[in-house]
Amino acid sequence: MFEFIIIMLVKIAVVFGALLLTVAYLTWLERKVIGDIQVRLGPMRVGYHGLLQPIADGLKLLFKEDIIPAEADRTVYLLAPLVAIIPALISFAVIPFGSQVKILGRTIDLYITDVNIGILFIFAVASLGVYGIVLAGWSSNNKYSLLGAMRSSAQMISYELSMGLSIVGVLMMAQSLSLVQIVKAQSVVWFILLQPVGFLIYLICAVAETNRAPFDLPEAETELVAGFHVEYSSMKFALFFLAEYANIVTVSALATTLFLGGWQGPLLPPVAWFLLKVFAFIFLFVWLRATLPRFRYDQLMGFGWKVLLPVSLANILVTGLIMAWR
Amino acid sequence: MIDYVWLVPAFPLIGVLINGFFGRRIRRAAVGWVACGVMGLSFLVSSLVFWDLLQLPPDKRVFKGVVFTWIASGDLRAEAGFLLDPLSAVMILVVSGVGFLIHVYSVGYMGEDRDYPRYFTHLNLFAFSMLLLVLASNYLLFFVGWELVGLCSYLLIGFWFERKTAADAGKKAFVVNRIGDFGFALGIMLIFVTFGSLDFQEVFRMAPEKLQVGSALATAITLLLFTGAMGKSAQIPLYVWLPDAMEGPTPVSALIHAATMVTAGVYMVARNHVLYELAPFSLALVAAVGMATAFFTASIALVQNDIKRIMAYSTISQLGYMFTGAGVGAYAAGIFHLMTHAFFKALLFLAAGSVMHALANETDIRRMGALKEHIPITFWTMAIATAAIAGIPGLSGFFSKDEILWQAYSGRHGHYLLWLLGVATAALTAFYMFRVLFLTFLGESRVDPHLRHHIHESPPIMTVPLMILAFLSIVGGYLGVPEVLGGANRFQEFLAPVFEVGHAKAIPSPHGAVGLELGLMGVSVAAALVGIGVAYRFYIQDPSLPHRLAERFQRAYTALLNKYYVDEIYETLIVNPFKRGSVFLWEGFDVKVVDGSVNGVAYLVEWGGSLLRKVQTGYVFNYVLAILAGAVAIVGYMAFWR
Amino acid sequence: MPIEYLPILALIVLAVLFALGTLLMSSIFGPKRPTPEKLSPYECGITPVGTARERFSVKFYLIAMLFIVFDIEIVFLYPWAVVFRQLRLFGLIEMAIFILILCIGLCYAWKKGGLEWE
Amino acid sequence: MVPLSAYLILSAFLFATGVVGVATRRNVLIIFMSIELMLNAVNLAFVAFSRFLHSMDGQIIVLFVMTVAAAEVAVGLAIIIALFRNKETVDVAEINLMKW
Amino acid sequence: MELGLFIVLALVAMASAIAVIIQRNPVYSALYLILTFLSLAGLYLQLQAQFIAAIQVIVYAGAIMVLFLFVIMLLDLRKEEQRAVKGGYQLLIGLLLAAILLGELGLVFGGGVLKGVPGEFSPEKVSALGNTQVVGRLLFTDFLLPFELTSVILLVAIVGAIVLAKRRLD
Repeated sequence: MFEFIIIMLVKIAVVFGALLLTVAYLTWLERKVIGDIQVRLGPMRVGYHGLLQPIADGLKLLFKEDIIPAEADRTVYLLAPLVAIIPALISFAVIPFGSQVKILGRTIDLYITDVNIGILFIFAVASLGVYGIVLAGWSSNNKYSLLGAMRSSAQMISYELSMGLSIVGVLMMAQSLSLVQIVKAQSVVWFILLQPVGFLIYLICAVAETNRAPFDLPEAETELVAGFHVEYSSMKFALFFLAEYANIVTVSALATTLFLGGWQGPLLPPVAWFLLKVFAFIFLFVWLRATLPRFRYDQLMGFGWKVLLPVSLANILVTGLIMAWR
Repeated sequence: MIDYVWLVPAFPLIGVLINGFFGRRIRRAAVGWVACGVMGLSFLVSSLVFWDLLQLPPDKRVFKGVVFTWIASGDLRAEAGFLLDPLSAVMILVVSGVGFLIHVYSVGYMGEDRDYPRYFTHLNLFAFSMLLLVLASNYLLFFVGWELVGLCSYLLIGFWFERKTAADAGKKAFVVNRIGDFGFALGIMLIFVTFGSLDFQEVFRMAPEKLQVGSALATAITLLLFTGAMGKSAQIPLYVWLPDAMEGPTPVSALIHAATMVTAGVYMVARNHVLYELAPFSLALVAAVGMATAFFTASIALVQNDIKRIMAYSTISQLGYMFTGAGVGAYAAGIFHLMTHAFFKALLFLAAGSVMHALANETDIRRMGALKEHIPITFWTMAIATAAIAGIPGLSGFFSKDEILWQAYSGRHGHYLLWLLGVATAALTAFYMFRVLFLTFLGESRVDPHLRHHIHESPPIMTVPLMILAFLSIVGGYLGVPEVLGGANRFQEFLAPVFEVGHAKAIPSPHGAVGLELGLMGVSVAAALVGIGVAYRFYIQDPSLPHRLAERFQRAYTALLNKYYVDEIYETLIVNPFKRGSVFLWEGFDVKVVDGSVNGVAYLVEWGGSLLRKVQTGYVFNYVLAILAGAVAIVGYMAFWR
Repeated sequence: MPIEYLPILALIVLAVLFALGTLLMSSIFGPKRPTPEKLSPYECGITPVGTARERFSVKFYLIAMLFIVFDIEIVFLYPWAVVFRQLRLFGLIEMAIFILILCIGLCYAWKKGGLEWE
Repeated sequence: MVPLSAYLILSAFLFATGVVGVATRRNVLIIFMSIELMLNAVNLAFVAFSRFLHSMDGQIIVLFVMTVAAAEVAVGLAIIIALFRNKETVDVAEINLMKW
Repeated sequence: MELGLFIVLALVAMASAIAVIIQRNPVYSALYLILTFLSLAGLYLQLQAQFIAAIQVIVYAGAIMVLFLFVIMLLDLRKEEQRAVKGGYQLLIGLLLAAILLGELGLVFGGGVLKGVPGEFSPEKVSALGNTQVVGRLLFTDFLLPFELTSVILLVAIVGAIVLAKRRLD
């Protein structure tokens, strides 16, 4: 029991640290990649090629004044960033990032935990993320943040549906909700090949769920100043920012797990494969932001409800038909 | 495939839902496609199920599938379950197959009707109800199907409810059926009280132990059930609704008379043969009522002039045959006749519909004649059906009818009087059916002059079902060619496992001499031929003869023409006393006693209400408190007194 | 509680501590110099007009309502998906009926303009 | 091992709390939330019974309760919105439409 | 350990449940209700109903309460905050009845009135088969009809909600 707890704590610490590091450097990576795409250099001053930029940003935010608007509901105003960041950080608990390794004669599973409702856990946690936005928008007592929050949350719940539906095909094939089992079910062929439509829907929803371009409408600077977190400053703002990037990492890891065969791959060690796939997916995110123009809000909601939802339902039925007929 | 037998009723139900909810939104063609499509699918599934059943050894051909437990309350346990055995397999095949053809025909026949979606919704519902009925695995579900069938007949007979006659006919059908259903429901209750179960298989398993042969209880149960059958299958004395049922669209009549509704009673008796075997008196009554109905209504049919009415009486008469078959213990023969009858009666009605279609809804055969040249397909198909029902050797009716007649003579419960009446009925049948054929298609044209030039054959969507049914009317009988004619009687053999259960204790059927069977067969064929000959003499050779005959036997003729005044007798004996009694009750009892007390109570209530009104504040939380107090009381009871 | 949920609990505790710690640090290190202008709602530099707690379009309600309904559908779909291989065609028909009935609702909402944003 | 009665008593407590909420609050929305609380209390009892009586029926019933709750919330809140449009209030003391 | 966790979760559930009904601001009530739901989800996990625990969060916390918050924000509710509790006898009777109810329920549950015969799904068997799998299997066989009827209820909810909410919108 004691040993179990020690191993558990070590794993949690490693994963947590890695996640924070990834998130921090994601901001750097994004600026660099977009810079490259736009034929600029991006951050160059702090450290070699701006490598210390995230740390500098963090420190700067830490020493900024923390403004709470006069009419704001202080408790909820404080609570909102917490509610945003905590779900973003804990969904990694069930994602497997490798098979097993032997360290000091012990076999250690490379995941924090494997629960038999893994995917449901992630969705449950993700469904709480919307509160951060709603509460932030409401408590700020600002028209723009309230409107941004409503829009943002409406968008999130709309695309959450299609996201949940898009992976039903995967579950039908894997016959399990455990992410480890789902990865193992892909030892022969990745589900992206068996579920191309599901993957496409997942991809679109993942972008929309994380409020990224071309679905970054709720925080469209040009239209709504900065969306639900317009009144936030200092570390509270940083937490929203962190949450958004942590979510990107989570959906990428989930995509890897569900569609890209997880840690599995030839030659390289499993963890390397896992990271490779995740970063490829993240790169796709950045690339999309640099390339695509923004949706209009009515297009965005219409697309979610009138295209993605019916298509993902049809995908489920077609998958079922094929599986039942075989 | 057998596991999917629930799809058989499910498909028509889907049709009901689609056409019921969206029928007015989608195009008419789509409505027809949906309705026919679901019936076609249902028939397809039935065929596949039937085929699968055939692959199994005869003693393994019983399946019970429980879809879900419907009611589980105390001892009462009713499951929405399906019982598939050779009997129900034959029935679903007939219902869905003939039903499908009638649906297709309806697309053409009802093409112009305003209420096209409603029509097909109800038609699908009818098929669904009947399929539910024949597949039910227990009495309760059976009763649901039974009642639904009654409801559908009401809806469809009164389809053109703007016409008073149609609306009245619908009501009549419903009310007469209700009388039978009342007995039927009592029978079911008695079964539950006796056996503590409503499941067919369980009841039949327990029946020989719990019921003595010939005991009053067995007789009571079976007679009550038979009351239902009398209503649904239009037997004496509850047959009066069926002739009026022709007020509905003609395909509906075809559906009622051939595939659904009226056959339910025969099916019910066959299904419950285990119980009937325990009640010889009931069996004898079934046979007697059946044969009496057969003869009685055939005689009415002799002189009627409305083509559909003749068909209706003919149906009642043929149903009488089926009941006779069941009553003498030859259930398979009854079901066999049910099937062949479904083919040729559907054909007859559809052909009659085609004639009406050609003549702008004329139904009086006195204003027809010489239509053969104009509508040849209708003529030939109808001729085949007429020959089949008349019992011309080689056609389906011959085999099934003679099987019944033979069993009526020699069967376990047979009697020569039954046979004699049966043969006489056969002669009458041949006569009146050929009378219709001759008067309609041959001889001189008596058609209204300005109708004459637009007599036209119906479109293929109507004639193709006719031709298919004609084909079936010819070959349908070869499923059950009796041994004496060199056949193997496959039909009876197929149904045998179902009916052997009840026969186990009974005496084996005395298979009389081959010569005797052939002889009786010859007699019935001769009777049919005489009937045809007389019809030929009357209506082709010497058309004035019937009139002279009618003059001579004025009273008999008018009695027959007025259907023995049965409706009038009912009117005087039952309806009018009821009316008078009701009027008395209304004026004497109701106004003074009931209204007086009701008004008194009303005053009391009003006075009390004005007090109690103050309690009703309209505020939710006051109500909540009341609910809460109730909850406290109930939980308190649980806590302290139990 | 099954043992495999212990790490999740631990991770939740860690995440809460991290988030609280971050806020605490910023409140320690950050300066505090409030002015009325600074504390007023940000509206692109223009003086705020009216209250922010205004009512917004009922469309948001409709979207959330539809979300609930289809969320329930997902809840039913997941257990269905994991046992689909045992249910086969039968299960497919059941679920197809279920989905179709809900799609009627979606179509109704669509027809009534519940999915339109002007 | 936590005994069944502990869960049931917790369930009873939550239920009673919901009852108090429904009976004493004026805000329709909070009354509605209290009803949700009562439903959840019942759900807890169902799941507890399911666990201790070794039957899955309880859990499946909970699934249906949640579904019905979702439908109820959808319609109930729509009624509240409609009511608010008419009367500009969510105070049950000002809503007595159920009076004839 | 297990008992400790139960006590913590139960206390959180009870405290937040009380907070739900005494908070003046409906937003706070909603937030406390979410907390109740989350602690109930934890209790479901303890009862080895993992699937129910997950959908408790997804449906109740993630969907139903979002709708509640949307509606609270849709209606401007500051006016109500001043007089949150009904006065006088209503409060008294309500509390009294609830207390009696609680006492009675305690008697019923504590007194062992409720006895049942253990069914076939022992926790070991369920965890061997997988909680979700067992739920799925039962749901789509034994509970088929309720499941299908569920869709009708949801359909009615959609139609009803749209009719009610959109009446004077357009």
